[in-house]
Amino acid sequence: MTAIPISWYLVLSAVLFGLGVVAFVFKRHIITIFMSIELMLNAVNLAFVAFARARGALDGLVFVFFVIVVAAAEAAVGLAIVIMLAQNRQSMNVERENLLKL
Amino acid sequence: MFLLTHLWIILALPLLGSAINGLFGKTFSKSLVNTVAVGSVALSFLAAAEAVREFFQLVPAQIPFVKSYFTWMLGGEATAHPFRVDFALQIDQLTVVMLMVVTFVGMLIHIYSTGYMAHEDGYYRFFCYLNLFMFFMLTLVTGANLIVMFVGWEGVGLCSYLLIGFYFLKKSAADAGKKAFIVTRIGDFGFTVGILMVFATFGTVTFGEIFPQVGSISTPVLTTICLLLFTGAIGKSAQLPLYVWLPDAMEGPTPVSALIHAATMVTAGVYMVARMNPLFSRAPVAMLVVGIVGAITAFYSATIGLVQTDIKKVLAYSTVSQLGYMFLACGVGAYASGIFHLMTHAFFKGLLFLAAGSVIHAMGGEQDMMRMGGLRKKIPITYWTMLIATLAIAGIPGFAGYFSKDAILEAAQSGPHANLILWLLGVAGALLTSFYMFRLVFLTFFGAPRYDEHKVHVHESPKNMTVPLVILAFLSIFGGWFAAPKLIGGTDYFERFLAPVFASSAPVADTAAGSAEALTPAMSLMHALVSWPVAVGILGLLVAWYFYIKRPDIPKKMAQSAHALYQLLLNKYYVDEIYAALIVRPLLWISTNVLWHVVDEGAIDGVVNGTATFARGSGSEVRKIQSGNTRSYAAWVILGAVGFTALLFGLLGVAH
Amino acid sequence: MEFISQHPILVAAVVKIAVLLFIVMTALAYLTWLERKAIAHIQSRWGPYNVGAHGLLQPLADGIKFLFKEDVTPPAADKLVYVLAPFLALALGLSAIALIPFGPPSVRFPNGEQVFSVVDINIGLLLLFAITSMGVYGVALAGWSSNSKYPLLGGLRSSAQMISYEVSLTVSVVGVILLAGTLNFNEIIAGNGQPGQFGQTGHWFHFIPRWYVFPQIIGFLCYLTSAIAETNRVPFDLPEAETELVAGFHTEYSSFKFAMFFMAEYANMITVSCLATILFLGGWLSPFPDTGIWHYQIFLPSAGLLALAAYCAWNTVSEMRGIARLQLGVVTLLAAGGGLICLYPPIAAGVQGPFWFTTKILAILFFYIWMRATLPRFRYDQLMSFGWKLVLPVSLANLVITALVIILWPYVRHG
Amino acid sequence: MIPILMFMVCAALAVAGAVTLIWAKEPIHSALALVLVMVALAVLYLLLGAPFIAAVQIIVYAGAIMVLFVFVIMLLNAGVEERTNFSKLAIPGVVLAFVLLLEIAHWMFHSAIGRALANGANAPTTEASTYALSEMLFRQYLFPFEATSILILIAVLGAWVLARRES
Repeated sequence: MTAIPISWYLVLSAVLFGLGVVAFVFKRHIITIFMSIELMLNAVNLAFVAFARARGALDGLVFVFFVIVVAAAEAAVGLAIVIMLAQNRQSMNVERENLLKL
Repeated sequence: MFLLTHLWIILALPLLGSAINGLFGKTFSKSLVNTVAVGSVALSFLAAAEAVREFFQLVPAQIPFVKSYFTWMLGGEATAHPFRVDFALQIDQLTVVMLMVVTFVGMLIHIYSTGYMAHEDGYYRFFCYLNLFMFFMLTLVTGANLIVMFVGWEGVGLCSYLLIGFYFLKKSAADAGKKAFIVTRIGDFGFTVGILMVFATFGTVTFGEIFPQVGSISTPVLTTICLLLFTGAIGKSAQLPLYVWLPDAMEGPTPVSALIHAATMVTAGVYMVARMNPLFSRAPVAMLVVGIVGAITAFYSATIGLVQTDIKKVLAYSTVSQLGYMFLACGVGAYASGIFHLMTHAFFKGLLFLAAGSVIHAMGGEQDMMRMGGLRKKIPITYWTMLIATLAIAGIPGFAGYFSKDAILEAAQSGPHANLILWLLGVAGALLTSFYMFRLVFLTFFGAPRYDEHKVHVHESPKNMTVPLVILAFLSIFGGWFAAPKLIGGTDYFERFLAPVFASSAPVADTAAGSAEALTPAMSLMHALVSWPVAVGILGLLVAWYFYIKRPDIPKKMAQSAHALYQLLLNKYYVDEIYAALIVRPLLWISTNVLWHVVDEGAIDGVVNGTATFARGSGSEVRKIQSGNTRSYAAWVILGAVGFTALLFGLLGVAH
Repeated sequence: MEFISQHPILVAAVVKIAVLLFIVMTALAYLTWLERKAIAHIQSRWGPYNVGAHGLLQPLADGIKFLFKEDVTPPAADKLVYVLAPFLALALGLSAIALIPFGPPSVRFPNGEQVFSVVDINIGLLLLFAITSMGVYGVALAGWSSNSKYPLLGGLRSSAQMISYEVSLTVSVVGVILLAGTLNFNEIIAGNGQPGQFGQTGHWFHFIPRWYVFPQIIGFLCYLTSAIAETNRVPFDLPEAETELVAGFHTEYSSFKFAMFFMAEYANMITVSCLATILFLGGWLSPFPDTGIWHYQIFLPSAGLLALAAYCAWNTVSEMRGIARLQLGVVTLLAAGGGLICLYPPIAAGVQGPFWFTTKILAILFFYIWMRATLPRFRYDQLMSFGWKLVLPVSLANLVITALVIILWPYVRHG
Repeated sequence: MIPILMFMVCAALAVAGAVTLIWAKEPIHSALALVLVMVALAVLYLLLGAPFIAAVQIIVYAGAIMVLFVFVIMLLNAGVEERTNFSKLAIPGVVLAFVLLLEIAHWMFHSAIGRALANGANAPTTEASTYALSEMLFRQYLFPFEATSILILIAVLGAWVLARRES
């Protein structure tokens, strides 16, 4: 099996992360924004795994494991919040969630 | 030896009583409050007595007996003179006298108060304060160093403030309390500086360590120190020019006036001067100042006393003048006589106040002598006791006051530091004293009643008030007989007892004894009895009798003829007004227009409000970032990420 | 061309996948026939009878019907997802089966490739779960994309149900994993038959097989329950409750897309049955010991086939008329031929694994069908509380207890 | 040859998915795109020799979290994302994102570590065995592991509290 340079994975992860950022800034639908966060997390995970491979150590994978766990917890709470939001204020558009605005 | 080693018990008992009454007294019955208050003081007295008994068993080498309990303050251990203050108590002859006077008179007055205050609100509060005062006073007289002494010094000041303002709902009372506190502060400032100078000079504040090294200190320094300390005495003992608080202090309950403002606290200044006598005796200038201030005060306040009509005010001014005598004694180096007079004064002046209180009690709160008269028959015990006290203060031979005052004047006349002017002032003061005291007696007890007999029904005070009167009357007679043998050329036992304390200063006794050697007992007795003080005392009595019994119309005539002088005296030389004009108003003006309106409102508030305004303004600007738009927050987060990454890779050079 | 020659693995894999796909498809088709027949007989009916002898050609007919029916797409539907959903469902259902080893890895092609399993990876179980866990999308998306209320409700129900039961499904098998100490299917199966630490054979008392079903009986029950719920079968077929939701998530689907959902469901059934077999019932292992007289068990496959052939022959002669007699005759000949071939010892040995595996799967499938014919449907809240408040806690307890036992007596893992 | 091919395909799929996530109006489409990204990443993990992580990625992320997303979207019947006024912050956001990318790229190709990685430091091709991973997880990282369990518990309670009806 010919080896793939780790930096390729890193570039890919960087690109995905950037796209996640863009999504975070562009999207208006609250759930989609949530998803873009997940996308960024995934990009980070990829970087973790790549580095773990490069260093021949497993720590990176353990961290990925933890990231996934955190993401799960985050999704649980976050979506609960989203449900509350949808029930209380009929819009799912973050531009309308502006009670904090002066 | 138990109580000598545990002197603190004497102090602790009143404190305990004060704490109990203060914390739980509200719920106690009056009898219980009495038990606690009087009981604690009585026990304290007994303990003191026991301590004194043990004291007499000590050999001279052990005196003064100092007991240090714990190190209270310790600073600069590394330096040559570490600032070390132990909570240490000491007992020597001087302390013995003060202890006995304070505890005994204090006990009597406590008993008296149970009757006098019976119908007052805040009963437990009163006794809480009174016990607390006892604690601080005892701390003052037993303290083995200046700092502990100062604690007592300030503590009694606090208690006097609390007790003068006991009827704090009455504005005059509250103001009087404040006045007393503030005026004495002025003196205390000097006292504090004096203490600091003592430490700076001697490297210690403990008496036992100070006195041995006074010889090595230059006179100017000692003079400065003494004058500073004396400032404190002036404030505390109400001498010119800081006496003004004492007359107002009569706003407080009469027992308070008796205990604090006659018998004990106000004499603290005298005690302090006597205690520091090794320093004073090496600072002649300071001594002279002390003497002059004392003498002038003695005469000056006596003149004011002449025309006062408020019975307590008269006594107040008389107290001031008597204190003047004590300082006069110190000034002429007759410390023993000063302390002697302090003790006798404690007896008869306390008695006078208590009797006056009894009168007021009988008159249902009336204090103006012009509305009294002819009480002799109605309240005989009060009358007789008060008469005895008057005779004592007037210096009629045989009574306590005679011995002490005579000793003072004699020292001023023929002592080593004798000074004719001081002596003259003293004698004049004596004349006035006897006059206004008998004026008081005659106005109060003789002549036709000048009050509505139907409204006021006069009644003798209860036992618990009269008994202390009697006891004090007894003391006012025999309390001075320690010195009696002197009359017939013997020795003054009191003086000899105190001699060790004042050993360092010039022994006053020698000259007296020396003169006594030459004369036969009968001669010396004659010499003593025809002395000036006795003469002026009797003269004053006669004049008073003539004015107020024989020809009661004369005083008014005189008042009209010498109207200006009369008004001057009546208004106490306008001193309060002068102070108001010279100090208080300018101070107020500066405080209001400069410190308040300019400094406080302008600078300080300006800074504070400016900060607040700045915060609010900047906040309202920065707040615009907080747009409530989630994505804008996201943008900021990203900005942070970019910045951090740049920092990491670029600046911190993690990359390379 | 030389790319292929360079990568023989790919070729072998492709071939195996193709064969497996053919077999599974056929199996799916005839599973429907089996189900209808079984339920019919349980309900004392005949079931499909006319299309071919004993309705043997019924699946074929159904397939053709599905193929040639009009494919209706609701105008309001979300076209992309609407099309994607059934493909997703079927693809996942089938690809899961690719991980199943149908026979012992010892049987190999000349080039060393295993015969009975497409891939043999060391986390097979995990991967299987990964694939099945994706299965939810098919249902959910179908329900959503139809843009109609019954499908939406069905989709919601099914996704909730699947998420819920997936948890207990996973947890219930962890006990077995702990005992086996591996995620590889073949090793798990091997663990099923390991000889005990006291030197006896892979059987208790020389005739009870040492399968994980016995130590993990609770896990097994939990697994069966969860599996039924996971495949939306009666009594947990809420997503497609005909009587309430008019077939739930695939109401709007017609013709071949519907067929795909249909096949996906049966593919999932087969998958979970295979998993149950592998984890608890010793996979392709024979239940009988391999000692003494039991050596002759290798002729059981041919015996079974020959018996089938005999029955079919008798049936053909006695009952069939016309075309049906011809059809059944063909079946008879096939069975007889198969039976005869399997008499040849090497082949007989070879087919042992698949034979036992298939037998066990069929048993479990029959159990499924039996359930469907017997039990009424749960109510939705009952379903949920059952899953969360009974099955999950029980399987968790099972897991904990198993772990404790392993800590206390480590040798149980090896025997 | 094959790994590179697979990498290319998966990377392309991942990027395409990410772009679709941005592009799609329907939240469901975005969700599906994200699932695609995740699956692609899972395959990449396999390529990187981390099959366990790959499986977990699919089970937890694609199989549970994203299903939850889809479920919520369906539950709330979240409609098409409305194109409201274009946010002024979008542009700076994008710019910043690309600055970030450039920074990372610069670091990757102009630093010792980066070059070391770039030059195929794809050191050992051995698979990370699940056993070793569990060893590490349950010994060296035991405390964080337990901490995450607590976190999960808290999350469950929080979700319950939030989503339950007031009444």
